[in-house]
Amino acid sequence: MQPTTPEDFKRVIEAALLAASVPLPVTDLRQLFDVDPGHDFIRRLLDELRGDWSDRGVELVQLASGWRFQTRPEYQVFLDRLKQEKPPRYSRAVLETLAIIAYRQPVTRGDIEDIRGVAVSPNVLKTLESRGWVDIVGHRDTPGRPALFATTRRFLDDLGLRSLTELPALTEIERIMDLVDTKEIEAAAAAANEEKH
Amino acid sequence: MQPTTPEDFKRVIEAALLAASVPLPVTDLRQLFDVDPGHDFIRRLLDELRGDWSDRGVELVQLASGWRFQTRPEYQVFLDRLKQEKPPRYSRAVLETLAIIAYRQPVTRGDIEDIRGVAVSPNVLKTLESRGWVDIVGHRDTPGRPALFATTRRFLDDLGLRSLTELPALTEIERIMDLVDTKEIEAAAAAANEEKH
Amino acid sequence: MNFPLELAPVETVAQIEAVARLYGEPLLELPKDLYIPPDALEIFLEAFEGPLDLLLYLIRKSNLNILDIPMAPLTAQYLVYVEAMRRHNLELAADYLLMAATLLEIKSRMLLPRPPRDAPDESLDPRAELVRRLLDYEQMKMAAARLDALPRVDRDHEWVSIFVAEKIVERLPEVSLHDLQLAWLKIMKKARLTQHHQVRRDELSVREHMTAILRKLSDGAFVVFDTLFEPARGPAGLVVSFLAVLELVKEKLVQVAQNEPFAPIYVKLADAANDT
Repeated sequence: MQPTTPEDFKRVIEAALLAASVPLPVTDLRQLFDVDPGHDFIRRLLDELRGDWSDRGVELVQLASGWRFQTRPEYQVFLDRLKQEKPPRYSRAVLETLAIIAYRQPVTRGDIEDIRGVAVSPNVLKTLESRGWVDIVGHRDTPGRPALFATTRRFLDDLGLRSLTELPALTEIERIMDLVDTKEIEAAAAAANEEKH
Repeated sequence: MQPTTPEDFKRVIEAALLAASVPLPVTDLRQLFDVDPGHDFIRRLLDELRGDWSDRGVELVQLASGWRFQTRPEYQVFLDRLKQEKPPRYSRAVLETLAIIAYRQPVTRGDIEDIRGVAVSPNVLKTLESRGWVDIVGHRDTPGRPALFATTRRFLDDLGLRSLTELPALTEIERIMDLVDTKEIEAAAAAANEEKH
Repeated sequence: MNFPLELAPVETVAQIEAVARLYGEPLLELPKDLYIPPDALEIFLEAFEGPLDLLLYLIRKSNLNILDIPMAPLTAQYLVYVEAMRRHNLELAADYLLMAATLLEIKSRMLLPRPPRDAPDESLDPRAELVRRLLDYEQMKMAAARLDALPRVDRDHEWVSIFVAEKIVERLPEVSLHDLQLAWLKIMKKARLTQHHQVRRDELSVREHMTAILRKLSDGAFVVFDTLFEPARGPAGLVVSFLAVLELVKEKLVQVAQNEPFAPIYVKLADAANDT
């Protein structure tokens, strides 16, 4: 079978994406065909495909490591009824550690402990590592050569992000302090910001 | 979200089937909904859904254990291209035998052995015959009436040749041999082979 | 930032007396809304992720200005908790004790006369480091909540990965012209080294025609000589075909027969002759 019309190509891409167990980048999708139809052509079909699926229970999304079909969050209430087990809920310790790694990466366990003000249990990091969200990207050149943690592509994929720049913006320090006198805040926030940079 | 129209129900069933990792029986699909819409209703929607997907790269099939979406066999050729496996390679004996048959045809097994200086295992010829690249075009009128091997039309097609004359000229190969030291040839051949893998 | 616990008002004097001294600090008064029923304390403290979290709670709860923390009341409140933990034999994490010491130290430094320089430098404020840490932690705490709110696979949606219907097809090796060339090169090299064989240089087109003619004769029947030639191929083609027949005759692969002069010439496979 040789695809000839754009519609033919789209069917192949759709089948590949529906069957894939990982997000597929455009470079992979180009390899589906005997003769490479080129990046722009594939990219255009992906946009069309996304449109084709716009009123379905499944959507085509672009993630950090490529394109993937996923069910729409509105449909989860139905799908949950078929589930035997609930997805894990993460403790605040896990989530805060994840946030620190995501926003401050690469960080050592010591860095995380400094920010949180408490010891980080090895289980917390193990939980994040076994989920594939965090891994060791190197070691800091200080005594003990502590491991440096960073988030993975899988973390971005699983949270529907294309890159770290799509992480939710950090709350502005100014806004945290809406309880106090504004003049003081401005001066102090400026100073605090200064200090941070 | 509360499904009201049959179309709504169909979207939910479709999403569930696309996300499922195992075939889903109708009894499972009935559980998707707050209020059980009944076996017949689901069954009718499944038939509709199967029709909706009839001209796609993916089909809805009914198996003993339930319903599932799967890629159509005709699309395997595309999906296979995404696999990272290295293609298998023929042994040196097979390639050399093929080269001899291609350049010296029609030849007997004895001819091949004379040129290669080693015995040719029957498996080597069987490999080439079953691939449809080589066949017996006659027998030499000598004691034992050995079979004469030649390359086929299929061999030319598979290698993208219109005729045997389009095979790389031997004279050219021999000239290269005259120019370069044999060691260099070996190194170059090894490098070229490396590159292909 | 909302903690579900209902905080009961201050009740008994006994409570106050019990927390009279900690780290040499007299605690004469329990700040409002800090009293926790003893059985709820454990749960309450578990809600905190550490001393910074507890401090932040205290600050926010009392509407304290985080940039100008009144150290005395905050320290007092904090110590009440730490003492409560101690009284309930809760395993008191070292982090909580360390923070208590830090708060007390800051508090005492606040009491010292200001350095002679007039300019109140931010960095000279004993509280600066604590404030920085609190703000830093609060920012990460909020970031964690936002990350948790992002739609996440398995919880808010699921991946689609349907079954791939696969016929098990044997994957055949691919051979390129380059492979053939290399194979030939090896043969040639070996032949040269052994000098056993003189590999002739034949015109491939002749060899190709030899195969074609053998195929035509493959059913063993006699074929009229003329039909082996295709005039459409031009003189060169005819010559090649003729050379192919001659080569086949020379290699005894075909038999040529002519019953009488000028009669049609017939060609058949040499081995086929034996069969008849």
